[in-house]
Amino acid sequence: MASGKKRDLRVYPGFRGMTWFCMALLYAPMVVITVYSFNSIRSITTWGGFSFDWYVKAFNNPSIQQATLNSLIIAFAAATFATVLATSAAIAMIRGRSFRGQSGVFALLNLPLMIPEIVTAVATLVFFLAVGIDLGLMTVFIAHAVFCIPFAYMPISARMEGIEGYYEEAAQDLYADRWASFRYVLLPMLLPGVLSGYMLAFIISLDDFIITNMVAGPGATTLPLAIYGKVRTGFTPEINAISTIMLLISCLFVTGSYLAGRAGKRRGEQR
Amino acid sequence: MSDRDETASAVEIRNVVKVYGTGPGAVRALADVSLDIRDNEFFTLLGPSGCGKTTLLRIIAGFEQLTGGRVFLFGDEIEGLPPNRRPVNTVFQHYALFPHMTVAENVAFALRRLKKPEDEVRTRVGEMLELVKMSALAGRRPAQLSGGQQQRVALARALAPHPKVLLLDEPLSALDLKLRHTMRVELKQLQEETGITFIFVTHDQEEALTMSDRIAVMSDGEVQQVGKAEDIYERPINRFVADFIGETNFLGVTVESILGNRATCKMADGFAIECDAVGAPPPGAAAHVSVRPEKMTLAAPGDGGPACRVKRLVYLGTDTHYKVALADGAEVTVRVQNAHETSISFRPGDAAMLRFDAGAAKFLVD
Amino acid sequence: MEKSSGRTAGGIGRGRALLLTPAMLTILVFMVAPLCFVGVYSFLTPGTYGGVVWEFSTEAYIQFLFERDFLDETLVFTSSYLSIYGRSIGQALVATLACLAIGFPTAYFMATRPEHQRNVWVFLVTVPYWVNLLIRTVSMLFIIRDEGPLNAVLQAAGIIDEPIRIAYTDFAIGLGLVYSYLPFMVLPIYAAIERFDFRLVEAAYDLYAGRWTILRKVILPITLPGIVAGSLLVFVPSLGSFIAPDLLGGGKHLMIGNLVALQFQGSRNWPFGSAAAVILMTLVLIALMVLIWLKNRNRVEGR
Amino acid sequence: MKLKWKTLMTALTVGLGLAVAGGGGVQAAGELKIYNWFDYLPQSLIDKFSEGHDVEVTMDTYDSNETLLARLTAGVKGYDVAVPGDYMVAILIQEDLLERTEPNTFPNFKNMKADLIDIYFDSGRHYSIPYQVGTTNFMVDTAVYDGDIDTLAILFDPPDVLKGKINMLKDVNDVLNAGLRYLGYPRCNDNPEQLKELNALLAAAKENWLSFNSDGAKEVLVTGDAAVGQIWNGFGMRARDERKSLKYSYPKEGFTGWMDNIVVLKGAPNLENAKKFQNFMMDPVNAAELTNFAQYTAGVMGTEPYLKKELSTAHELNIPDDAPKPEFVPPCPEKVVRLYDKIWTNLLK
Repeated sequence: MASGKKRDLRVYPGFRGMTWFCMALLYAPMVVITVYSFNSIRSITTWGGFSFDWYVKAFNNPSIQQATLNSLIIAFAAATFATVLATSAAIAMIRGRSFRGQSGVFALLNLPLMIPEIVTAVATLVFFLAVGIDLGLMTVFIAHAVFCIPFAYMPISARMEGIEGYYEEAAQDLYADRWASFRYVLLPMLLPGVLSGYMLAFIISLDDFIITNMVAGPGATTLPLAIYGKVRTGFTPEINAISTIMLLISCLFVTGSYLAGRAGKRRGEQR
Repeated sequence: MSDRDETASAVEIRNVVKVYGTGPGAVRALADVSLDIRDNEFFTLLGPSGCGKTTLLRIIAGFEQLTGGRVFLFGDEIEGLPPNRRPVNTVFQHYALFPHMTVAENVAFALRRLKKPEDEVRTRVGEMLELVKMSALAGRRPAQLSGGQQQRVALARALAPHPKVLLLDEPLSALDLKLRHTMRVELKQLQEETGITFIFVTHDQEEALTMSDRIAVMSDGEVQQVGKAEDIYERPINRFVADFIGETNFLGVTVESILGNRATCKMADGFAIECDAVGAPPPGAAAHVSVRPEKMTLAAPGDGGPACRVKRLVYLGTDTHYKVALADGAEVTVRVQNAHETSISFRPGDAAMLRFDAGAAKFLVD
Repeated sequence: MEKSSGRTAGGIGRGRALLLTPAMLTILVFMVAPLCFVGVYSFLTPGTYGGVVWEFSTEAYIQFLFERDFLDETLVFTSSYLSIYGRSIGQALVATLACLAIGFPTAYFMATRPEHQRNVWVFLVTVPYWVNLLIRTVSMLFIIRDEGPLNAVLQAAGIIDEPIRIAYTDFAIGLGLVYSYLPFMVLPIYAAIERFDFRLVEAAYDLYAGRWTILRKVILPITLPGIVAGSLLVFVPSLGSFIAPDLLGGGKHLMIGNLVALQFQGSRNWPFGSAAAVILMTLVLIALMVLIWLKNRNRVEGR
Repeated sequence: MKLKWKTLMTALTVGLGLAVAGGGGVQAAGELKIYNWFDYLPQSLIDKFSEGHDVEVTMDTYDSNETLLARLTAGVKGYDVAVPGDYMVAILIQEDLLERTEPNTFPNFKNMKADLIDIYFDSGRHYSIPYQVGTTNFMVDTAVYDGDIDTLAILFDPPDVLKGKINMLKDVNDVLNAGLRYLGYPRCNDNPEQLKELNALLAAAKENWLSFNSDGAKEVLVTGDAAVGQIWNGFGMRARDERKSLKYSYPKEGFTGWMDNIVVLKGAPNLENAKKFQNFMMDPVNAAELTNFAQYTAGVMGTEPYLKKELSTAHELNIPDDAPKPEFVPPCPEKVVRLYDKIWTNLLK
């Protein structure tokens, strides 16, 4: 190299720019939503002046709070359940030799992805009623858990495919039983995939409308149901206010994970 | 080491068979292998890739199930025990260091699984890192280490829980040449210091010869020959072993007579040579003998040996390799030491004479 | 690797079967069983106000390709549904490619950040998705409309002289789909690149490969599972999506999602809705098979 | 790592715990489960009813009449009261999904507007009482076009300034019925010749339309992207709040009226409370409070003193005397639904 400048081989020109473009694309609407949550008039697109009115309204609206809480509960539960199942399935699918019917199992695991939501929604509703399961939060949870599985499965299995089998063998060789080798070796190595899968499942559940709309029972109104149900009276900045609060909650997660990552790094350096 | 000590078997392998798959697609990896590996021994499984040596190692470690046969560890049958219940540890070919743990955490892994008290763990980790000269880098992650450093950590990690047997799966293959040479010495020292039985898998005959107390040469899922390095080298039992270990020449001969430990054989051009009588067929039979290149020398044409013509030569500093053609056209490699000023040097095309050391030619089984 | 060569597919061990059971059982019971209804429905006769009448009929499938004339009820070939499917698939493909073009560099950039920052990036990609898609899409429409902030910014920057039409175009639909499903591309690819061994890059660089050759010949093939996963996660939902096309593209064309939803709601033709869904499922299944086939072929070639 | 693991598990446990706890827990003497559009009933009214009758009220949400129908025909139980639109009441009665509560015998029935009693879907009001009444029309931005807007020609043969600036509701009935009115043909039409003509009219008109959008019907007008847009009247009024130049049209060819109604679902677990609720909502004070919130029109008399002033004067909510009467379109026979579906699909293919 004539320049003699040390080139970092991992850097590709334009990738950083593309990342910022991606972030701008994702966050531009967030800015609009947040700004209009402080609107003084009942509009999400016309600016009438600054006020906290919609936050006050949201805090005094038990039904929208309940809907938000329902959404979060369902998303936490369904994403966790789906991630656990997907992780165990990914391990079984990828570790070891191929077995008869493996592509069938693969197709089955990804089946929920292939069905238009409205069809899943109607079919699941009919099924629940035929079997005699009472509609409620539980049915929403079940339906969400099912279609979250492939969303969690994909990143986890992608990650799993990249982890050589010898790490687990090494762990077992070093007196780790199956659980310890999973807990101390495979899981930490799998964690980025698990985290991706969990986040995907979480946001998929959080945002689902069509299926929830069909299978929700008494007391199971979620936030998307509330938002779509506002067609009779129109969107108000109250929704923006709730959305902004949700953004704040999620930012707490970001901060938390950053701090945890830093702590982990420091711990690693100390030893 | 006295013969008495060596009789205690660390690992006993009895008629082990391993077949992958079933039906017509089945692959036989091990066919009826039996071995005795003694305590305190540096034992090497040597063979080309696909010969079954790694499979055998994995069977001892517990990663593979047997199709047939039995395996004993210090007299106890271990088949059926999962890897984590066997007091053997493995140094993996790619080290398999846990990337999310520091060097120290890697070394402490087995001790923590065995629920050793934390202060004992710390002491032991310190000792192990000291042993492999890695104490300074205890806080690093594997990705921040060089290949040789990773190798040492892998060793320390496997040795930390005091295994009864250490299994090493081609641990040096990923290192560069110089490092490989240093590590050979270190490994051998380590084995002697710790007194642990090492079972070492390699396809590199030089590695096997320099480090091992005993070597098992494997091919096609079978053990061809077991013995000390000199035995294997000097007395290869068959053509495969002779060819795989070191370099050799095969000559077609007819046995004339056998007297004591010497057999007189006639070469194709009628010249008679003295062969080692072990394994010789009865007089009159045709056979093959193996002659190592360094057991012959080249001399000026004369009556002391068969005539030949120099075809090519490679100068290697300490010695020179000659490729010469015998009268019947057969090619023979001769290694001549450049130790003495008096050695004659030949050029391609020169006529010369082969001179055999007494007993240098050995009969092969096949 | 000695151990993986020459093995034939065999039975599945008990441990692995145990690991697979929960996920498979959940999907079998709560997905496959309900879907059997859908398959059956597609061969029934529609009820007056939704639902089905238990009479066998293939009308739903016939209707997909042929329509009965207004006047004499004769069957005439119709391209209506084919063009709906064609457009949806086209848009989903474009969206998938666009997501890949944006998502791969982003995932790569994320994966090459220092370790303790990476989780933060993962969260950053998903944070916007804590807000409902409908609201986000309405806001996106607000941004890209003629007198919206985007045009204002572009004008102020002197890039354009007068507002360009973005909203209510096919471009807007693409933008909406990309926006809707971008994380589903980024996260699986990130998960794959994150564990990529960059010493391989050094090795390739050592072997005289240029930066972009390395990307194409080394990084892309190794991270392929992530790319495939991401593409599926974008393609399939894009195929059924209709919020972005309706709002951003002006909704002047039906998408598969609209079509199916319409049959279960306004048109109350459950058998046809089911048939449309079965056809969609078949299409996706074919796409999946092709992917698996490609993956296997790659694997064989890689040996 | 440890920290995160624990957080996750805690979140899961708490989440599931709450989910289970959410199922039970009733303190009040009675219960009432309402199935309604979201944000369509003010909290103050819920509280008032709840306190007045010692009833715990829970509300759940749906987004369309069709979702309601699909769920009820599938056999969903547990709700007492729902708020379906006019044609949906007809369907629900026909499908035997409603409880015949005879609201006409309730004390507050005396407040009913006379012209809403003998309505086609529930003549004599044996099942339902009106909740909110509205019309579906379109608005025009008078700053863009200041000609006569009280004609459907604005949608189907627009003046040049409005071409490419028209938003239609993404609803097969709203679009097709407007077209039929423009052509002067009857609703629920199965005349093939007339439908062919309608098909051609729509295909030609679509060239001049910007979009089909229901969710953003208000926003598209307010932002100025569209200068003409089909819209419900209450929505229209809110749109005018944000863009003063918008004007609601009452086309001379006629227009659709709609009415949401409170009905009691078959097998309602809290039948008596549901009946009380129907009666409660016919009280002019309560109806006015609802109307002030939802901003459409009440179905009972005597609300005027309690209404916000702008509601009683709004052009959108008060049909001019010279405009045609709103038409409540009954559900069409199956054959017509299929034909409409075909035209709609063809329009949007």
